[in-house]
Amino acid sequence: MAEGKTITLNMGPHHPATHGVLRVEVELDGEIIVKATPYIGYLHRGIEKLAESKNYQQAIPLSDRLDYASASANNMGYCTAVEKLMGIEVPKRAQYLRVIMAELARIMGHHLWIGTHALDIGAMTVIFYAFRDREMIMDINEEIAGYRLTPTFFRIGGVAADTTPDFIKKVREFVKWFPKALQGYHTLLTENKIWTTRTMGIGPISAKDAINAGLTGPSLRGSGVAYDIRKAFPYSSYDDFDFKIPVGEKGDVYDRYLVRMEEFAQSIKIIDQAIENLPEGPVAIDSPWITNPDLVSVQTDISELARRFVLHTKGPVGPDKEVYHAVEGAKGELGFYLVGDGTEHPFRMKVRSPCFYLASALPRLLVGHMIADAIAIIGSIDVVLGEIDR
Amino acid sequence: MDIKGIVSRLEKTDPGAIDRVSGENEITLNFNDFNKAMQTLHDDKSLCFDMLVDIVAIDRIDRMPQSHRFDLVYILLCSKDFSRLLVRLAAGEDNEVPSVSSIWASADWAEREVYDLMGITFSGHPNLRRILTWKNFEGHPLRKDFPLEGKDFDQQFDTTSIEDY
Amino acid sequence: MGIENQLTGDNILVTSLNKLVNWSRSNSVWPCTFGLACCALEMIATSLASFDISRFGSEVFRPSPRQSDLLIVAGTVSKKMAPMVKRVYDQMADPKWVIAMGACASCGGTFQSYAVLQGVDQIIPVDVYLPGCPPRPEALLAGLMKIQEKIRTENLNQRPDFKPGERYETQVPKVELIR
Amino acid sequence: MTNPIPDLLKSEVILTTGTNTTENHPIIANYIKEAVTKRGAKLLVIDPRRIALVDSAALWLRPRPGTDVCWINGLMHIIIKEGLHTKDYIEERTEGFDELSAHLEEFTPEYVSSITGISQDDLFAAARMYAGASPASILYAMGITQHITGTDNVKSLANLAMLCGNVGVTGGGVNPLRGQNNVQGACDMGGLPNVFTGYQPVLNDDAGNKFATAWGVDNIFAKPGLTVTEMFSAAEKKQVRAMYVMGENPVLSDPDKSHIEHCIASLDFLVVQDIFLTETARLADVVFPATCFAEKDGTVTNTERQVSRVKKAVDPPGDTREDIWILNSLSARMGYEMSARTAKQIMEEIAKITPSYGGISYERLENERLAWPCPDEDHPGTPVLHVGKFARGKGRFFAIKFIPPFESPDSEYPFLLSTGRVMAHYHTGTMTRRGTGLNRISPESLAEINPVDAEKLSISDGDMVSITSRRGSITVKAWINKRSQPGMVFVPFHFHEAPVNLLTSTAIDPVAKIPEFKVSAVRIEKAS
Amino acid sequence: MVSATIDNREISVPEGTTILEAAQKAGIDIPTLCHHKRLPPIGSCNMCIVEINGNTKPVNSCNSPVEEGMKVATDTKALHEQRVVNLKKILKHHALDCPICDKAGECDLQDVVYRLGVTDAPFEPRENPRIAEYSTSLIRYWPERCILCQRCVTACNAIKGIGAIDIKSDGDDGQIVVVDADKCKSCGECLFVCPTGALTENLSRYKGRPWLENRVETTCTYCGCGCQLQLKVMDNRVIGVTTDVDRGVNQGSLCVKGRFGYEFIGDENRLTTPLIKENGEFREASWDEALDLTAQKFSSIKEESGPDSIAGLTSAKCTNEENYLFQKFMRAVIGTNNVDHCARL
Repeated sequence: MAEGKTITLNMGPHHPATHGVLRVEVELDGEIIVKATPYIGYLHRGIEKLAESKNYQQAIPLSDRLDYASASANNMGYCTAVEKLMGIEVPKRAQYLRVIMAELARIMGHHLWIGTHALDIGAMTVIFYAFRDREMIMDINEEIAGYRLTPTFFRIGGVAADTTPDFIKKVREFVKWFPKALQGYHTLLTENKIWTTRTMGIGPISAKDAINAGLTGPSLRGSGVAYDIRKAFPYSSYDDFDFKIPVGEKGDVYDRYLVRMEEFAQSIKIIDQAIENLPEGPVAIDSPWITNPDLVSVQTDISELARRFVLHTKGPVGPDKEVYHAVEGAKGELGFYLVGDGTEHPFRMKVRSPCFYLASALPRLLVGHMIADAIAIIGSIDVVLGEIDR
Repeated sequence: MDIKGIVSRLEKTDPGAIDRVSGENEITLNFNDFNKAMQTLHDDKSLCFDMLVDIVAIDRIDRMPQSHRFDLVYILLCSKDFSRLLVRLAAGEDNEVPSVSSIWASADWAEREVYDLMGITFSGHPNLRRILTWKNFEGHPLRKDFPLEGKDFDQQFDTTSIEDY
Repeated sequence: MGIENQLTGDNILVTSLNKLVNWSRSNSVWPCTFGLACCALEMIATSLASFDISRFGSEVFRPSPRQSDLLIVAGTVSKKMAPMVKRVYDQMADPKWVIAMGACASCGGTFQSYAVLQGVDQIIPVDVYLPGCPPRPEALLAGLMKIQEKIRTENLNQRPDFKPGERYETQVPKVELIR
Repeated sequence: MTNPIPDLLKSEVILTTGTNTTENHPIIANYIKEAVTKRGAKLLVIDPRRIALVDSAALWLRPRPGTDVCWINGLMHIIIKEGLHTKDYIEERTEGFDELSAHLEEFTPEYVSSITGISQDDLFAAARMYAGASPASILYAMGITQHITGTDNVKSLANLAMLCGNVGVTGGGVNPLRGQNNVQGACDMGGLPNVFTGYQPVLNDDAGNKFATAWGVDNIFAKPGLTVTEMFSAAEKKQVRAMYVMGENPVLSDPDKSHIEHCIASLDFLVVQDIFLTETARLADVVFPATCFAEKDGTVTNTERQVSRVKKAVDPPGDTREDIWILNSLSARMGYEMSARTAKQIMEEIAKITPSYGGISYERLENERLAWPCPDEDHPGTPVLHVGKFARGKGRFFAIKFIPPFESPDSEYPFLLSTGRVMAHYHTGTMTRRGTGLNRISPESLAEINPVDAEKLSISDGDMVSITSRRGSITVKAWINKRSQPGMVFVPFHFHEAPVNLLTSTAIDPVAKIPEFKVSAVRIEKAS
Repeated sequence: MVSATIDNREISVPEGTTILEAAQKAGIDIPTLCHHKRLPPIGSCNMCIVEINGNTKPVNSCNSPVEEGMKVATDTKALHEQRVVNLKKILKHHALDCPICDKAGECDLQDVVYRLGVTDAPFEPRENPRIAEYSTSLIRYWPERCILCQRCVTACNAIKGIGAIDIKSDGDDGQIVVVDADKCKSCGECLFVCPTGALTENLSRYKGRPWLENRVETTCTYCGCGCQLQLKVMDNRVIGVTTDVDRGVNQGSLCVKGRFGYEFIGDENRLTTPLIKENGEFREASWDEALDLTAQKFSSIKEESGPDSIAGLTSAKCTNEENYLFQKFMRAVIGTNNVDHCARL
């Protein structure tokens, strides 16, 4: 534009490429982005305020709807945080089941990422293959928890139900099938000329800047920092499995893409190890204060009925303590800061949402790039608005 | 670096900053030399807490008259040895907390969210305005005295009443 | 407005043409990609291979409201987003229909809080409500069939949008040049 | 009450007269039973009817109705004769003792037992029991006050208590059990013709000026107004032409029902403000719908002078408004803008101009209950009155002459009627006769007749009988039991199907103007 | 004062206090079922057993006093098992109707089961159900839910001194039996202290759960005792009355009017709009019209025959504030002292 005049363009909140209701106000000098200010809050539902009026068990479905692309990963975060607050230990079998569900959720999240990211940049066919595989995971969710996208399979003190034979069969099938599909994605994209030119060198961020901006998860590992909560602060018996942490160097869109593709493979390795040596035993802690009695004994036994009634009306009690516990969600460090006050309601629940900080780094990432690259960059940091706005 | 190392290091650089140490990785800082202590936590070579993971604001209205109302907890991470430190700061209802957005870039949005939902103002913040709720939203929702369903839950909603940045 | 102005009145010639118009409209309902929250993922899943919305002629998901007939409000409508929903609805050309997908869009769902609009029907007229959180893709297809059934049985001059003033008066949005 | 209710646990002897506590004040009956069974107190009941308290009483005197002054003087005569009275207490804190003892000479035990029908050794036992114990408390209620000699009865009880040094001490006192939840409060708030709030008399000028300036009005008449009974007779003589009745049902609760109805008819304008369309409201020209206790904020004062909070629980039905709003808008329409809008502000206004309510505020009431007089903010309230010295300095003895009741039984009306209350119902039944619950407990009015009289009149249990007096007649079902004395009949006044106040006379106590409900002469026949 | 150690915590309490009270004062929470703060100790449920000076034969802590130098253990493994067995014996008689029972959510039995974590009840439940022999028109007795803890019988004797009910037998067919029918005044004392849903209110059409309704603390509107009670309110309707044990002069107990006399609040023929009488008939009117008519009538009568021609009757059932405003209205606005109320009736 002559004499330095710039146009201001409003991307969103209703925009096909903003992965939801993110609005980025971009100031363009021709095609080059001079200034970018993202606006969020269009999906703010007040989940933290709602959690304060529910008891610990009732707040689990709320955590499902934070990062709805990978629901079980949030449940893992919330439930392990509450268990750390209450100081209870979950039986081994339940931990393994939780790891399987969380890793499947991570893969589901990455499927959505690869599908929409490629679609934004123009590769139409990838989303069809990605969602075909995602449907297989949805079937597994439905098989064991009864619901596809937001299974809410976790409970405080364990998981809701034991495995069904079909579940084991389907997971094994998926573990056998998925590496071939992953290879398919690689052939479609990794050496694809258009893909590499659109992604290499775009939106680079140095390790120091990434850390300073609070990035975590694949976006941080893309810049070369091997920070993964599953290794740094192991939880839910992750240290039983061996898996690698993929790390990039330059921290551009392509590196982040490679990191996530490698994470697909690593997650499959974890699931494989978990499903093979799934230990026997109960799936929920057998403390009468926390676990619901099973439905059959409730029909015949007054003490079970009385206990079930109190558990449903009051539910487990959180001690007067504060605790911060984070897990490795699909998008990064998903932390829960829980404050208990001796009653059955959480006094305060703060969700540390990784996408919130990814979106806050957008101005640093977008400036200096062309508007078309902005689409690629937004796709590469893979934000989900449910988690940003809470 | 473990908690004892951190405390001894901080005692040397700015004495009297630490009010008390509780739990296995939590320290409470005094209000007036809070900013300097955070700066050393970030810059000091051996501490180097270079990532601000999150800022948590808790409304302790029930112990209001005796002691301060808000508790601010800054969660810091050192990317060298992946060790985590919780820094607690007590803030009253009307005093301005010094902003740390000049030290960590991630504090910019985090402080805006705390201001928006809890109503704590930060001095020295580049542009402290609402981030999750809309421009003419009255009140701060996460305060304990704010009703869950909002102030005008039963009136008919009208879209023109929403003004945004 | 086009075809309706000429075809008012109820006579034999028109009724058969009426069926023709309705038939063509009902089998090519182009939805607008208006994904807000979790329901958006189920909407995408419906539009892709496994559930294949294109069997009903609706595979063309137009991003811009100008070219779409059906607005699927998929997800929680927060009060901050409500003016945008209203503006997108106003920019759609008549005849237009609305599906409130999921409990949040229909009645606020699990989020009875200060920031959520308790039901999108407070600001725009809704034709089909879909229960579920999120509704299954099959449920969305069932909703789409309901819309198609509604289009087929509609009489041309019954369209509320045909008679100005009956339907929601289109609010002309304040447009000021953003410097 | 001069002493709080829990004080009963500290008294050695409890004298209850003219109160059926188990039916009308069940919670106080709890305390009496606990005192008797657990703390070893002795209960002395003096009541014409065989009430439930008698089961746990050590001694029960059964005087003829209306002869209270006589047996009290009789007891005092014996106490002085046997020197059981507390001489130093009388010396130091009372006056007029010699004049009283001279007056008591004539109330010898023989004379008293002939008048009251109590045997002589009962009188001696009662006197020794009451005088021997310290502290001893006296409980009384409507059975003592609803006579033409009501004020004299209360003064004599005060004499008896002062004689034995039982006033101003814990566990003692002369304690009236007020019948309604805020009758104490209504009197405190100046709902009487001769006093402003906190019993500041209308006659003395500086009280008048204080209120005049407080209310921003030029002057307040220093002439006491009319009491309830005088209002109705004045209405008959057209001196009073308009009446504003708030929350009252005089048609059923005032004596001589036909007289009341006649007076109301002669009024030009009647406004009634109530929660239901009561008998009085039906005769009104304008009816305002009011709110009940569950629909408003405010305070009430109970019988032990404790002020406690009433909180709003539900919204009033339909277009009903709070009474405060009605009064505010009515006075605004008559040109006087009342500033206080909410109950809290009104209490602040009351506290400013009423010394005894000075320290009462909603903040303090949130976590404590205060008994007035409570002059300032940090005053803890005074549970026990007259401690140390009497409010007026020295306690004064009164020499009370005995006057027989207005209507004693004669050949034409041989029976003695006494009206009162039943456990399950409250006053005119506006509230308690609405639901199904309390109606199942006592569905209808029952006249209690002694088996001896029933034998004579050949009435069996459950028959309908017609009771007539000089003023009217009602038919009511008979209930034959030993609770009433021979020659006496008791009928509750809650039931409009059998309005017992058709029979009662309008004879009133000269000072307190309280009608004589407890004694009316009637005739009983089997209803045809 | 007597000093002893409970769970190695030093306590010194006045002579004669029971071990249970001493433990509660020291903040130790011993599970109880038949103990009630307002009642003398009963000791029928054996939940509050403790071990004294080490000997394993447990002693009921609710009715044994603290002696000098006593060492008490309140929560050992043996005690826990013994309590679980006692609870199972009690649960044997209890019916399976938590979902339809009024008391669910605030039932002491549920809380003790939840706390002790009882997960099965091996004893054989009873074959023939017991027929209720005690019910008043306002209180309903469910014999299948009665755990024979005798709280109701103690309350009727100790607090109210009436003694209208008693327990038939401790065996399989044990239940409450009426000793003297017309002594019972339906005061609801037994209903108030019953730990389970055996005695419930038989009156309110609307039932609520404790976490749905909110409770408003207020003073009773009937007699002069001024008892403190709580109105149970659910979506703008009063559905019941409860009390709190340590509030007000009544310490939790009420009479039949206080506990059951709340139906008039939501009665359908409550007055809802102002009425004006025109030639003998009432017609509904708006507030402005009624208030204007009254104000205009009062002013005209005041002009014609002076302020003393108007009289006012306030009421003992209104609050202090309303009484004050009424006499202020009569004295300041009308200008007469003709104010009275029914203190004399």
